[in-house]
Amino acid sequence: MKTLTFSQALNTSLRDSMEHDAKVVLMGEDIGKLGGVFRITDGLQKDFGEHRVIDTPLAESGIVGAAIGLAFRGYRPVVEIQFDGFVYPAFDQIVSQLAKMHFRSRGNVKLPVTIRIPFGGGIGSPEHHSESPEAYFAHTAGLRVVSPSNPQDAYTMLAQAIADDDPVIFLEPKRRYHVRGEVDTDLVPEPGSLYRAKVAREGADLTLIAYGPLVKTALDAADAAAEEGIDIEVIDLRSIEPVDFATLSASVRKTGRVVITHEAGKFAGVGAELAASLTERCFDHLDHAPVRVTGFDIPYPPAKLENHHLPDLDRILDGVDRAMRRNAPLLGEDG
Amino acid sequence: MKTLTFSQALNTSLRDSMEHDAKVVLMGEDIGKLGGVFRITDGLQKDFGEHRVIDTPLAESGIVGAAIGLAFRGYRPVVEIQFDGFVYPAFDQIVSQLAKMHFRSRGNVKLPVTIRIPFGGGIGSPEHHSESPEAYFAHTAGLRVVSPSNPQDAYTMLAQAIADDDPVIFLEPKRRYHVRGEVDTDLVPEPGSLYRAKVAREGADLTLIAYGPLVKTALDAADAAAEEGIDIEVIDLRSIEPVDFATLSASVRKTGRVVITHEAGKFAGVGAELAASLTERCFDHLDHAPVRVTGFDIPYPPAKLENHHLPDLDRILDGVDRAMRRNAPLLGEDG
Amino acid sequence: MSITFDSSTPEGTEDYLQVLAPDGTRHPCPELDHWVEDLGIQDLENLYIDMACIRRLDTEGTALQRQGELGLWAPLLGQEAAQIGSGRALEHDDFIFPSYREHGVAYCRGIDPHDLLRMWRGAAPSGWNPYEVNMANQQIVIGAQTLHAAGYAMGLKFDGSNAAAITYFGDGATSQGDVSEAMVFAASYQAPVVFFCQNNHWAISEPVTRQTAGYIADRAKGFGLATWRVDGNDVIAVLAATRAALAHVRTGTGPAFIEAVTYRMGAHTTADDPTRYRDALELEEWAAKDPLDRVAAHLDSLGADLEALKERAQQATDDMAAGLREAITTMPDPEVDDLFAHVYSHPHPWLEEQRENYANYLAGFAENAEASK
Amino acid sequence: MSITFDSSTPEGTEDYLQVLAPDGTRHPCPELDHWVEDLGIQDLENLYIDMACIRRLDTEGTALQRQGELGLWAPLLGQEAAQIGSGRALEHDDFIFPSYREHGVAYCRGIDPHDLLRMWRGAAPSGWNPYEVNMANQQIVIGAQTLHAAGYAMGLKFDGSNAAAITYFGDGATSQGDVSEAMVFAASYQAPVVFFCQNNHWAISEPVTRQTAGYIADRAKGFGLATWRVDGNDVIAVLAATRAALAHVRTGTGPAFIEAVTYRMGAHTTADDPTRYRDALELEEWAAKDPLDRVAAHLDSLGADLEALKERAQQATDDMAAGLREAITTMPDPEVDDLFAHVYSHPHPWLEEQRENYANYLAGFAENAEASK
Ligand SMILES: Cc1ncc(C[n+]2csc(CCOP(=O)(O)OP(=O)(O)O)c2C)c(N)n1
Ligand SMILES: Cc1ncc(C[n+]2csc(CCOP(=O)(O)OP(=O)(O)O)c2C)c(N)n1
Ligand SMILES: [Mg+2]
Ligand SMILES: [Mg+2]
Repeated sequence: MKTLTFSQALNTSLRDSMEHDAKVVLMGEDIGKLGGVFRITDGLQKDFGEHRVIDTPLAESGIVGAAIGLAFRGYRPVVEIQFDGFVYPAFDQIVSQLAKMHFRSRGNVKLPVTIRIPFGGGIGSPEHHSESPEAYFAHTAGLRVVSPSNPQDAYTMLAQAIADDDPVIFLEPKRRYHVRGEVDTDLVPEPGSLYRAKVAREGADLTLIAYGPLVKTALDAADAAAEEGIDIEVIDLRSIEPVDFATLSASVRKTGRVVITHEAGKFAGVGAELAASLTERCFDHLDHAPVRVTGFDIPYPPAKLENHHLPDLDRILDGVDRAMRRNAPLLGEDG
Repeated sequence: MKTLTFSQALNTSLRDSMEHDAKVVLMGEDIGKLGGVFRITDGLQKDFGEHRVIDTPLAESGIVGAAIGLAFRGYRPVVEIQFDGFVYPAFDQIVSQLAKMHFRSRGNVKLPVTIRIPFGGGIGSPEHHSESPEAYFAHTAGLRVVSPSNPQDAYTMLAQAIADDDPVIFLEPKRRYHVRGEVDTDLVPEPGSLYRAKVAREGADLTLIAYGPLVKTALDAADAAAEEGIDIEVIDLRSIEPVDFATLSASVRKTGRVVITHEAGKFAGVGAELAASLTERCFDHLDHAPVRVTGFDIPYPPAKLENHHLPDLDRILDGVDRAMRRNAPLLGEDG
Repeated sequence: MSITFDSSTPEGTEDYLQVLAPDGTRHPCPELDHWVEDLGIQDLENLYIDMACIRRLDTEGTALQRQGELGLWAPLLGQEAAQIGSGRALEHDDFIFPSYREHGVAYCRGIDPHDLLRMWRGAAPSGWNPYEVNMANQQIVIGAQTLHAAGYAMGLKFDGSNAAAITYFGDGATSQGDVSEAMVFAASYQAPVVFFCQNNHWAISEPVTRQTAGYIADRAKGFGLATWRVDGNDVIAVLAATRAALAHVRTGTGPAFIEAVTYRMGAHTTADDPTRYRDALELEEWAAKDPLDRVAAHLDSLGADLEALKERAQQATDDMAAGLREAITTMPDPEVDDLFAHVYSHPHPWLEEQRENYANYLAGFAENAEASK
Repeated sequence: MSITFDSSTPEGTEDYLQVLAPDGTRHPCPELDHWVEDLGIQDLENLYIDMACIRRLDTEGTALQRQGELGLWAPLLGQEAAQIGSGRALEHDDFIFPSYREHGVAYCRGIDPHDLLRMWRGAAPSGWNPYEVNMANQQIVIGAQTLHAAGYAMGLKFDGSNAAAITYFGDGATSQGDVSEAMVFAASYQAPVVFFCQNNHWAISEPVTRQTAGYIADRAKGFGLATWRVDGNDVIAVLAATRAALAHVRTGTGPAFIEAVTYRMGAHTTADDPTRYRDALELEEWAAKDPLDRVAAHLDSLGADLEALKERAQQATDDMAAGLREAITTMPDPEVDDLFAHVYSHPHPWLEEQRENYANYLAGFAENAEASK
């Protein structure tokens, strides 16, 4: 067991995967000498050389397209997209190539490409640096999409994503990079566990679903609610695609109430799918419609307004109040 | 009143908009002499010249980016993307530029760009020619997304989209291009009507929501259900973003049952939002969870399998049976 | 045996390298001759037969589409020299990233007729297993494959392999950002990849002048690529340039680019009607530059037995046609399960649910039909 | 009055056009001289003061970020000549599509300090109204703005306007597909747009050699653009080349490209630490090529009153600094309603709902706080 920050856990995980498998190569802008703008690849080029830690030209479609070519050749590329908002130039290569190649080639071509994206807001950045693009990828058949919420998961899930034969979009909650936690690097994860949700806190009254950056906020909200006598079960989704509906449904059947939270906009976001699917799967157990507490349906706002945009403890509690059908004095989300 | 095919209605609408406003220019691949691969712009270059009907280089990001520049200069570009699957190279320009410029410029820069996309399947094409990308755009704040289902709407809604000061993604159900219908080109639409849903058939037992290509299928399904004594209300969504929740909620409050159908994959599709929102808005009126009848969550399959993939009358009826909690012998969708 | 040639000044050559004039006279080409010194009459005859075969393949493809056996076909008529010349320059280990029109290159790889037609029939998303023939499946998104080739070639370089990658694309594709980015990547890592552009003068209805005012080859030079602009209807020139380009990239000093100037004699695809946008005169002009005729004329001038050659060609093309017909008549329709089979490489729980539910739905349907008999 | 110059051979000039050597000697440059014939001492002094002002602007920006007044700042130190030389060549009607680093160009447009800083403070998504100053808001997505410039210039051409568009971007941006596509579009329609590339040698931590082995300017030539490669630290050369390029594009015969070879003396942004990836020696080398020093030296050699000039500069830069400080201290924080205000240009029913609900939520919060007092 070591105490590592979230970013150190990622760095260690990359290092271990590279040591374990010579076909693992890293690609991205500024990931070499600089170690990436978030230093996630710090020191790796020095130790593994320029052919394993590849500073690329400034072109995201090129990066993902070249990664696909490397995967064709038997490599296992791990791509870093510098910020969430810069993944869109690569969208065509991700959606029409990376996601579809296995299907297109009738299973002959596997593309074990991992695309790491520091995502989400809360760090006071200008436009394009705080996006939450997960719904685009989750809606795209052929991709798997995961997001760790703590250093241990950061370590384990990244190693699992890299080892996975399917393309994986790996979303890193950038505002949690500095969070510290215990990390067991010897842990041998169960096969398939990458795609399992985790009950991060047990509770009887209401199921609160979060992923990535908001898991911590959700846990804080659950603590606060406990003081008011509401016993919240917090689920860390971990895998956004596939969603672990078994774990989610079991919780909802128990509690009868659901609140879902994410930073991304509400309309046709991942929360919509969770709400719709859980309604389908657990309709007779529901005491209230699933409640979504999300970012607004607006372009990511300037830094001085982001605290209004991002769901926080109070807005989550407001959602909880509505799901409990309490005569909530606070009415934050549209119903 | 004229009898026009869906594509003639679009062609006439473009012509009328161009005559009405000299700033309207068309841009796209092969839209000039060829009149577009679907002939929607047939004859327009001959009549309006090469500067109003602009054959572009083969580069979709370029097309949308240049359209943005033209809009900056006061033009009102109408872009044709040749097929749905070829819009992704333009994704960055659409999502990070077109959608966000009005917000970025604090309302100073309006980008009245219409992006026409022939979308959906059913025409026996190879890969990338049958996609339904609407959820990507609907999830993107700053865009408006509409889809007509019949020649009259094709005519009217396209004119309205072009006249709108916001960017509009205009999805044309390509397999309905040959459908004929009465078109009143003198009709003066009510302001804002572009974003209103239409009750295409009244009914008391269940609300069936469709848009674009599946409206016809939905109406057929309603006729078939009527023979079995189920009175279905069919709603043609028309506008996917914004959704006209007022019309939808009114219907659902009346019927208590909802089936939503689209060709796109189910996971995090537009149907998820409709199901989640209608559950939020009408929970106490619902007798059953909203049912989604959609394409599978797979890359669009080869032509010989597309009839399995696309929701048809039988699959919609199966969904209706489930929503009615009939002991349905057919169980098609996952619940 | 090597062939001697007429050393008179080439006539009517354009701004590209040519070895064999349209009338079949061979003239010196210092840049290319070295690369085809080894070519004997036999080799030329084989190239001729190859071109005849893929022309027949193309005719059959078009016919099969007309008969409703294929959903679509993209003709290669007129581009036989570009595809055979380059395809025959490749080593087995070289890896090909094609677009959708390279049936001739696929033929060079010995791809089975079933596998060639499967995709065009709409029976499967693609045909062959890329790793069995070292050729990726067709690419429909214009230009996307060029990046895959660049990445693959980076891998070759990291591996210390002597193989090369080659990617095919059209004149229209040169406008796509991906193609420019592919050149940037290839140049930046000096990756062993040949960019092979078939400038067939049209991107559906748009003439090449819509994509570029100058030469496509010059654009590649600007990206720092070693560049050849060749007569794409001259199979010897194409073979030579491709060999030269491959040799260049194998040195590890950087990628190469070939612009093969040719012409799409047919429609863009069977869904296209080129009379709407192009001149019959242009077609005639290019018919006079036919890639097969000039090889036949040249072989004639060398005293080859043309009659025997044409007989051999007839036999080979008839065999080809028979194989294609047989493939179509024996090709099974896809299974419903193919919808779900390869979306992921390992199970995905709720997609599995969709598969099962749909199977149950179909089974219920069948039961119902049974019951109502 | 026009200035005469030393006609000795330029020393140490690289493969670019230069008018003013780093030591301040002016030498002949047949390609450029014509374009700056009109420049008198007064003009040179003004250029010097402009450069001093934007250098000060930059110093202040960096300082304000350190003090927490700005969220971020992108320094332009070292690129004063490139920005002033080009900015001062523009006519009022010419429209600018910048990246995020062109504070100097914004200064040339007379943009108000509030408007310059608003975005960097995190108080608004952007600053000025583009139509008031004929300059688009900053662009953060690398290369995206070049297409907007191409499209805008197509519009200028359709309108028969005599104005031009100009777009700024970096060396790193040249790898982006959008920039290549922008050149394709501009060339295809002969649109009056100048592509102005500030090759400051670095894209964050990546040297320009990662993006291209050859000259960036050569890449533009391959796309058929009229191209100038100039010493980007020589304000006269930049001014001349930009005038030449603008004159060229105004003829309607096609777009132009300028590679201004310069150097980013500071960090990429205030969030960056360049010591991790670059050599102090390189910095020293470039410090010797300072854009301001050479103008001062040149003016000195012309007998200008340097002391008076520096005093004027001091006054101007102090005014500039005071204006910036004042702007920051008086800048209001954004309103909650700004979140929703400009997402669409006309009402959007359920976004309106979100706005109202959130307002109610906040009001409830305030009430609660009130109640619990
Ligand atoms: C990204 C993308 N945009 C548009 C299309 C539609 N399309 C198919 S082929 C084609 C023209 C291609 O021309 P070229 O590159 O010259 O190749 P050729 O067909 O002549 O072989 C177009 C526009 C596509 N397949 N992909
Ligand atoms: C599409 C995109 N990818 C990545 C980034 C992150 N990024 C910001 S600036 C920069 C380097 C730009 O270098 P260059 O074009 O040379 O301009 P300079 O910063 O030197 O002025 C990068 C990679 C971005 N803003 N946009
Ligand atoms: Mg072509
Ligand atoms: Mg730079």
